[in-house]
Amino acid sequence: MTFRISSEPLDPNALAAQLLDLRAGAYVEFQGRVRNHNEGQPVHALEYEAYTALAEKEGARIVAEVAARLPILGAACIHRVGRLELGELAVWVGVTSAHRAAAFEACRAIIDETKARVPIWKKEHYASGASGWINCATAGPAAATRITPPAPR
Amino acid sequence: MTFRISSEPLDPNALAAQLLDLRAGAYVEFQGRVRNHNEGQPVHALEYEAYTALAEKEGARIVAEVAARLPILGAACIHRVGRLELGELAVWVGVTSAHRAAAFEACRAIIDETKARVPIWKKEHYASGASGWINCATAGPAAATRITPPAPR
Amino acid sequence: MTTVTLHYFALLREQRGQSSESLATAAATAAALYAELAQRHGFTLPVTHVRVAINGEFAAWDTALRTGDELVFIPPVAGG
Amino acid sequence: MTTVTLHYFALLREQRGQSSESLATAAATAAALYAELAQRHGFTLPVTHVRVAINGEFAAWDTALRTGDELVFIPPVAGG
Repeated sequence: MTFRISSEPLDPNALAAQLLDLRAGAYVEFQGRVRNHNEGQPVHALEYEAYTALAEKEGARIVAEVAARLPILGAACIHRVGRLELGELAVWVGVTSAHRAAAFEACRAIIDETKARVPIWKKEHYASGASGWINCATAGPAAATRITPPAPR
Repeated sequence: MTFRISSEPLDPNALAAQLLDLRAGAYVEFQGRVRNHNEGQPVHALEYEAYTALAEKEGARIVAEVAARLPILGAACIHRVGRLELGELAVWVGVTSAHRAAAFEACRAIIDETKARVPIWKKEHYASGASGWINCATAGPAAATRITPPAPR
Repeated sequence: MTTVTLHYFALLREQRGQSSESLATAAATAAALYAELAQRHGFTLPVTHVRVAINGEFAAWDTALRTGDELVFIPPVAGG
Repeated sequence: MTTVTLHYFALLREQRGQSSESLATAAATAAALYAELAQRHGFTLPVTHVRVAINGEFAAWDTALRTGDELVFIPPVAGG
């Protein structure tokens, strides 16, 4: 049972290999990758930032909670930080269990809770040169602060 | 969108690589592997047999049905046949989508429907030397035929 | 009499002792043919646990047999 | 006055213009300190969108500040 923040690129094959278990009939994996668009805007790159100490503490609690609730054999979640290009792996979750229902449910719960609770932030860089911190738009005039126009050159 | 029966070992990394898509923020994978026990009995190996022509036809229908119902970008399911040892990969499902909900739901639906509908059969070889075709136990006296005792040596 | 080809898989292949055969039958439907063969070869699966495919596609048990048909009796599946 | 250390992340780091600072404050609680700093630095996130961590753990906004505390104001998270 692992939760880790990584500033190095993630290798899904190596991560999956660590979960191999002869008792496991089922393995479910989730990969979150940088996609080339968000809400209609072409995305150029992403930047992830984490409050690492608390992120790893909260992430470990999430994995432990899920393992306490569901009959799984192993689970790991690794989240990347730093600047990522299109197609790069931002977050990886792997779960093993004897049967598939628990593996699917646990994998889904770990990524859902991670996105909801773990102090990690994402800044999108758009093809236009603009950028913005996701989820930091606020109602009223402050909403405009979400998207920062490109700096003059 | 692919469904295939394979008599060769499956390489999950190569299979996953074929689904990479810059439009995809989410990738969900399921692996079914030969586990070392079933219903309390130690398992030694498995044998899968398929009615390949109909299996690939029915499998392709499953993938197409799921793709018509859910907003996914790509999906593939490959099922191994032949004799498999403990830990070997028996079935692999991969799904990409813009967002994770559809990828999880589609991956789960494809493996569930595959197990329910595709003409593939599994014979378990137990550590005791006995073997049996899974799901072929029947009520009454016939139940005894499910487990075949080891042949005399 | 109708002459059909049968392919057997899994438990039915083992209980029949071979993978395929051609045979002439008086059975009018797939269901009647299964009953005939179950009796002859001691198939343990009741017809309610078996499906039938005719010419490469799932079919209804009351489908009338025609000479040249290829039939597969499908035991309970267990992929995954 | 209470002397605390602050670490800033993401939007708050950019709006503050630095990653951390030590400061002396008359604010009695984490909430009062956020209000003070939001006013001074023009933080756009209302306190209802922000959480606070004190000494490496999530804390309640009405937690009384003590000298030596390390605080982090946590903007809406967006991992994954």
